[in-house]
Amino acid sequence: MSILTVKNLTKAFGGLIANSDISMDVKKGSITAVIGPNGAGKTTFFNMVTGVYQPTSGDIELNGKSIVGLKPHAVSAKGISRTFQNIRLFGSMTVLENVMVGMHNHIKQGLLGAVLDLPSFKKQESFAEQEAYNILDYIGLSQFTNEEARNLSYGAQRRLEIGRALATRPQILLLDEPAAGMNPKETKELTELIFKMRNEFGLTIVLIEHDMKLVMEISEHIIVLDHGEKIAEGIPEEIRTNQKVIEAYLGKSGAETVS
Amino acid sequence: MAEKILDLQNIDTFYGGIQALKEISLHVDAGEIVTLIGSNGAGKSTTLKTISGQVKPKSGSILYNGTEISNRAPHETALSGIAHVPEGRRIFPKLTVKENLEMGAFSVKDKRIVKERMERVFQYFPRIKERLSQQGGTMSGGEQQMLAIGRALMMQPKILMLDEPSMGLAPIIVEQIFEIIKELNNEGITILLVEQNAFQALSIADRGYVIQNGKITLSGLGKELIDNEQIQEAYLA
Amino acid sequence: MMMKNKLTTKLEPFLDKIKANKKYQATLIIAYIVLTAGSLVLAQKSVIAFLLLLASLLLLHFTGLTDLKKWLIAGAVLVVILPVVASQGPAYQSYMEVACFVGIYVAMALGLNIVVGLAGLLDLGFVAFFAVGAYTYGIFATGQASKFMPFGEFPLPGESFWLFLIIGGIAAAIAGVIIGVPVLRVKGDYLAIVTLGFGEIIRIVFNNLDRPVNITNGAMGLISITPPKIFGFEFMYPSQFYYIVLVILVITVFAVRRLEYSKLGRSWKAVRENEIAAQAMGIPLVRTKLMAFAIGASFSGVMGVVFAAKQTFVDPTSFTLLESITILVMVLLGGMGSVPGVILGAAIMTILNLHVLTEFANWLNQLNLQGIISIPDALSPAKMQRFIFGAILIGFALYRPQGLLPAKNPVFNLEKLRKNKGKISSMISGTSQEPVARAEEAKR
Amino acid sequence: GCSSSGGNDQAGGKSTEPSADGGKVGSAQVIKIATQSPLSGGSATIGESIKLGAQLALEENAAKFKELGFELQLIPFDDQADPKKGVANAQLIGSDTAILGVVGHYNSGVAIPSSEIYEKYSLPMVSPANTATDVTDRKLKTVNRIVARDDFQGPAGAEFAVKTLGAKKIFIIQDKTAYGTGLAEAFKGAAEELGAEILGFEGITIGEKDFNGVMNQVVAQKPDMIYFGGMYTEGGLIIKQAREKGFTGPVMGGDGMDSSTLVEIAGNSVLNTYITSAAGVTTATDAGKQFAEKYKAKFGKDIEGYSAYGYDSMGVLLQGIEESIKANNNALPTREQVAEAVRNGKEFEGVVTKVSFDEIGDNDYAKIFIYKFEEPAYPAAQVDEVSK
Amino acid sequence: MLTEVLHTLPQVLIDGLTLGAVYAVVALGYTMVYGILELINFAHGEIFMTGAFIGTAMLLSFTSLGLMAAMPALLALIIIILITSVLTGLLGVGIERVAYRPVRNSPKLIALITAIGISFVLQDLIRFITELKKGNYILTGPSLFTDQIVVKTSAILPVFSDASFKSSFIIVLVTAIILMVGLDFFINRTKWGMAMRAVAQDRETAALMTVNVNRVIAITFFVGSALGGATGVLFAIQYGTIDPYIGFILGLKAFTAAVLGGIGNIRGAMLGGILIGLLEMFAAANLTIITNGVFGAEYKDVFAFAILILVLIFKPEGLFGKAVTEKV
Ligand SMILES: Nc1ncnc2c1ncn2[C@@H]1O[C@H](COP(=O)(O)OP(=O)(O)OP(=O)(O)O)[C@@H](O)[C@H]1O
Ligand SMILES: Nc1ncnc2c1ncn2[C@@H]1O[C@H](COP(=O)(O)OP(=O)(O)OP(=O)(O)O)[C@@H](O)[C@H]1O
Ligand SMILES: CC(C)C[C@H](N)C(=O)O
Ligand SMILES: [Mg+2]
Ligand SMILES: [Mg+2]
Repeated sequence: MSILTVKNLTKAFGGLIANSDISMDVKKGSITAVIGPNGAGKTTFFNMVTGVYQPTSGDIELNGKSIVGLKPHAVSAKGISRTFQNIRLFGSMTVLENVMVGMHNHIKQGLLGAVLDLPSFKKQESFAEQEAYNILDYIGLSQFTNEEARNLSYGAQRRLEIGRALATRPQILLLDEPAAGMNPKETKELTELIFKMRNEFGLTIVLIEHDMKLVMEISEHIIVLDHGEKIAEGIPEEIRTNQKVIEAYLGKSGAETVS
Repeated sequence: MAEKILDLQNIDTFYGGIQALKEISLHVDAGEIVTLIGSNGAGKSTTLKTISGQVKPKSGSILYNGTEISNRAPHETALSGIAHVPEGRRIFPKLTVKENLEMGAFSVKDKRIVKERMERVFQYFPRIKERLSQQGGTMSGGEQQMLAIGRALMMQPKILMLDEPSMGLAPIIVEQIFEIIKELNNEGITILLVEQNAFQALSIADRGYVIQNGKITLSGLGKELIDNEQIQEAYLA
Repeated sequence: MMMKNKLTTKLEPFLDKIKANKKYQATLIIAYIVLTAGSLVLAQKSVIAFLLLLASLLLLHFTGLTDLKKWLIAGAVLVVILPVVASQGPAYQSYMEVACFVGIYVAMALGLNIVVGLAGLLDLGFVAFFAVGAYTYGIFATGQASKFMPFGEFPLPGESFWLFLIIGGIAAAIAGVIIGVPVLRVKGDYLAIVTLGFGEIIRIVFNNLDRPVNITNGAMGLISITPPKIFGFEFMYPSQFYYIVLVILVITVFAVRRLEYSKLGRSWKAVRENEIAAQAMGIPLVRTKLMAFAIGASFSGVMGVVFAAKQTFVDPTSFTLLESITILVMVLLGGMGSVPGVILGAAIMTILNLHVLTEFANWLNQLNLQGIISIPDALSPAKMQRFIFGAILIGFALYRPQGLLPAKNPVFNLEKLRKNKGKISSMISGTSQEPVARAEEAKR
Repeated sequence: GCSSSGGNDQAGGKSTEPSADGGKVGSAQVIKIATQSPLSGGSATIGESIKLGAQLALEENAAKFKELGFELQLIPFDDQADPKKGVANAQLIGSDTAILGVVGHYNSGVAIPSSEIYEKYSLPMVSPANTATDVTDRKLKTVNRIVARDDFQGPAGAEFAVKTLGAKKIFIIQDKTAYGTGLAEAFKGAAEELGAEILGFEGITIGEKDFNGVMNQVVAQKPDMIYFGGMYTEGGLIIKQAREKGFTGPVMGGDGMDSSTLVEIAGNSVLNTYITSAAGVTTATDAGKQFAEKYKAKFGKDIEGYSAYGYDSMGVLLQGIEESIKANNNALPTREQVAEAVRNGKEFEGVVTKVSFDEIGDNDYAKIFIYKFEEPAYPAAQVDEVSK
Repeated sequence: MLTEVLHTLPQVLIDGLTLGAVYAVVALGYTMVYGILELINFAHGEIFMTGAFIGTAMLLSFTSLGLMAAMPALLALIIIILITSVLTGLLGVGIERVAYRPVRNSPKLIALITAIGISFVLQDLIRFITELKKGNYILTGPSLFTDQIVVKTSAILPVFSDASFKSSFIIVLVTAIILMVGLDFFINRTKWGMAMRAVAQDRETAALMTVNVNRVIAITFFVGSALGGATGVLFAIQYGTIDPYIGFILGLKAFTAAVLGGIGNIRGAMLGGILIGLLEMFAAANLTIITNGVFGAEYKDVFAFAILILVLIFKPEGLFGKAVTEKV
């Protein structure tokens, strides 16, 4: 059953067509990879799904209902969460607070309750703290709970972004180059985390990645973009040997690593 | 034997109270490719920044052709022939591609020389020539990386320091970049390469250092390190 | 050098002891309060003694006492000790006047702190909300309202003041939203200039709204504003207003602190840090920013009402751009986003501006008059206040660029969190769908 | 250092006790008089002259009070021409119980709110310069002034403009301050009553230097005369820019333009400018000349238009205090007593004006003087004098 | 109504252009510094003011030394403008060194405090010096270039009335245009200009390109402050009378102009300045007529600010600014 359906999606920036007539289905609970050369339009695609950009034309449906036109925060509330290619943490807030922000829609607090410090407010707060800590523990960052997010190393920051996204209780998690800047060992740990999240929570995961090892290992379905267009789609084995993909993206040695 | 063109001795570098480099000692011989590998936050970028003067070491010395350069301001270090291609490329987004290149040759007064050097860059990166009047920030990731290296080459450096040039790039581009690095080295430029992509880095490097938590933990010839078990386990997975 | 070393080595164990022992701290702070209070009684009119007594609150902030104890001691100082001690001499009202202004500015600065410090929206027209509050009460507590209101009897009696505290706050909040809606499209320094423009517009309009309908009485201002009254008691002197200010201030501080560590406070900070990511986490941008504008403005509006009642006079000259800038400087100087910092910043700036510099100038003037020293006229200290003030600002900024008491992040109790560690409950209990079911389905 | 609040610390605690460190005067009780005027900012020169005039009067009376057993002290305050500052100072003044009276202010906009505070403390104030109607129209017991009111000054100007100068079409500009607007309104009302047509009533922004926008309106409407309600800084520029635009008719303004700086700014354009002022020429009388000499000898400066008004205000105030001391059997009087005595002061002979306060504190003898700039030099020549 | 507006229009345009030209050049200074440091240099207005005082003081002493009679007035003016520019330029460099550089790596807004501090200090310093020399701080310079030149605009359209201007207007306008064109050339066509832009975008990386960042910033301040000082002289010539507080009011307008044009953009600042000048002048001359007396000239600033706000709401990056949509 498909959870996310994209129909003829097009995005133009002035004269530049960043996404052109893209259609795809993402199966519920699957891990899907979106790959393609730099500038192919992968991040742009994510941006449209999450409401950051409005499509020029086409439709995006979540569980059969269109989410085009929704503001990013509303998309988040519908259950789509994401990480960013260029890390966007709340740098001077603590690691725990970053995750707590992610729980925004799941904390019920009124203005008055907060100002008057009502018991219900306190309860909500301590629930949120504990929950956020549990998430940190899950992604392996609990030792940094009270650190400022900006002081974390690059890899830890990428993980924290995932944790924060998890806190919004998503149905679909979009990861934009989660392994960028990680070495093979760290990439491996990340791969495990992604699998674990999918398996334990039934999350649907869509990821953009240039690390072919990770992509081929993890994804059940791969979509290849080039110059804004979808040039191929299929299971890893198909993509690996697709001549178009090798030419545009993988290159000789890329194809070697992969196979 | 080739002489040490760059020699770091017992470098300690701090960010505020946090010590990022602990007694780092390493050297680069003229004409070598040396690579520095290590996990996130190990201190690779900090090492390069310390060399180029962006952060000042608290103690230790950096000898460049035998001269102490650890107190120099970044622009002075650059003037003396050490080019640093920073992490994340750092193209000037609102300057045109041509202006970005010209910035690389900022210290050169003679316009003819600038022109000559630019032609050389075009030989390595024909793509750049097609995009001269485009704004730097609108280039795709791979193009930006090429521009960043090209910009550094405009300085005609003796040493080229590259900080994770393959990050975020499509495999096909990564392949090209490593080719170019080899080519540059063949032309006589000494290279200090920081990479996550340990396998590829070590396979083109003459020598390599492994840095962990701000300390050098291993060093050796590139080929040796590839076969080293510890490295196999930690970085080559 | 040697001397210093010896001294510090001797002192160190002593200091460590103090640091470790809360009882020591409590005793010391109480001794300090008694000492300064005593010296204020003896040396009435001594600004230094007065300031030292106030400084006890700062010291208190640094002690390791529990919050409750801090509040209790601060309460004792502010409610009882300070007024009683100050009332022993002729400078009583002037001390209380300064104290009132400190309170007024602290509340305003705390309001602006929400906008600038927490939500990261640079506002250069903040005094406009103060003006809205002041005029709201001013217009109805003088005969002015009868000039354009077809019904009702004006001025309203002093009892209405209490209601107007709320009305003024709401009016300012509404003004905040009205200004906010169009303004929020612009960012950063553009926002600064737009808010500045709005601030100026409001001031100029107040200055000119005596024609065609006389609403604000224009440049002439509103005179003889009815003083607050309760159970027949009329508030006339600063020493009486002091308590009104104090109560409002305590509420404000408490509210701000609570808000800061609530969902809304986190949302503000998240928006400040990264708008795009904040939105992606489900935070509605416009609503969150408008809340900051409205809540920040409302503190200012409430204090505007108090200001009008206290001065018994409002006119547009009290609401200039310079005033907005001063409030902003209070926030920056104290430490953006830091409640104790902003309180300190506002207190220092107000006391400096209103009291210390004036007194210093008076003092030098007196010496000049008595021929003890001779200062050229152009250099007369009264005239050099701006210079001194400017120099002090630069000094502060260079000395503490992060602000006097920089903002701190909340520190969560790791032990407790670790002890209660469990599964991620929300993912288990699910929102729209049971994760287990989801997982099942995923495997299929 | 300034370990104590300077200035105010000579006197001991409460005024009933002997002074704590009486210094020179042994056991004499201290009576303090405050002045409030702008000692910094644009009107500092005039503010200073008010203070110095008051100081001179105080020092001349010191011996007399010493005989009564009191030491007089002057406490000058700087109101910075800012209402908020004036009010804050007024609190300070009011709370110092040794202070029995205030001489001030210069700007009505400051005097009005500050006097609300004086009233609370029953502290009498005598104003040497404030002309706005609201100063006394609030009927406060403590507020008095020795100069004329704007609803006297404005009409006096209007009458002169319409009757003597024959102006039928007048363009009015004002600076949107409490003083400027008030005066301009008063002028406007009177001029309209006298049959003149008001072509425009425009506001400008103080501090700015370019008034060509309004001037274009003026020139397009071709008035016989321009009236400006405001201060000399803007007034000078308005005159100059009007002349540059080719306006040759008379320009008229109020006491705010009564300053030598007006001539400096406007230069030759100042010719054919008229000003009404509440201040007369001090040196017109012998007493005035003597005062000017004394002043010069003491402070090394020439008098300003308001020096003598400061002097006379202090004189009236001290007369009130003296009377209330006597009425109180040589004991220190209360502020209420002083306030009452000051208000009741009749037929005081000052150097520039006689003073008798009416029931709201206005001076029965206040006059308006009209001057014309016949050459670009200050002071201008007096062309008329109007009494009530 | 329309005829009345048209009647004065030529004159309003000329007066607006004069004021606008002054705003524009001061706005250039704001925009330059902002463009490089993202710092609202609040003290720029005071540098302008200082320039006005230095210029007037020199004019006065030239006159009293008889130098004015010895050479053509225009030559004297050029000399004075040059000297003033150098002096205020150095002042700007000094301010940067003392008050901005030390806080360059601190939170961005902290520089606002030092800037305000510098403003106060400069205001009082100039006030003090003037007052010491002269007794009060309002300074009026000698009248120069006051010949009225009449433009027969009525010949173009009969509804227009003739307009006139002082010859100083031409000087103001010509200088403003020269300064703008020069600056535009400097920033966009020279190597140092390119370095400035590079420093503006990424200081650290610029340093890696052998650019001495401190020097570039100093040059920026020098040029910006020299412009401010030069404009101060022009202002003093045009309006005759100055005081230490002109910088605050004018600085506010000029900064508004810079924002209107799109801060950081040279041509935008110029256009914004002239636009604000024209708007203000137009409003002061015509608001009463247009609104039938409901709003008078006193609303001119409301009018100007309202237009600014409207523009920014529909074009949040200013007229010439490039939309900086953050790449997500
Ligand atoms: N806001 C924008 N305005 C204009 N052009 C844009 C914008 N965002 C993206 N683009 C352009 O759209 C194209 C696709 O960009 P996108 O970021 O989606 O690429 P990508 O596939 O994510 O590449 P990479 O792998 O390098 O991240 C690029 O040419 C980019 O320059
Ligand atoms: N500006 C800074 N302020 C404080 N700490 C920093 C700063 N930059 C780096 N660090 C810390 O210094 C350490 C070394 O960082 P560095 O950037 O050199 O690592 P790296 O090896 O380059 O890692 P990566 O692969 O993530 O780029 C890390 O712990 C990092 O958190
Ligand atoms: C401002 C001065 C000209 C004094 C004026 N008469 C007033 O009452 O304000
Ligand atoms: Mg991308
Ligand atoms: Mg790095």
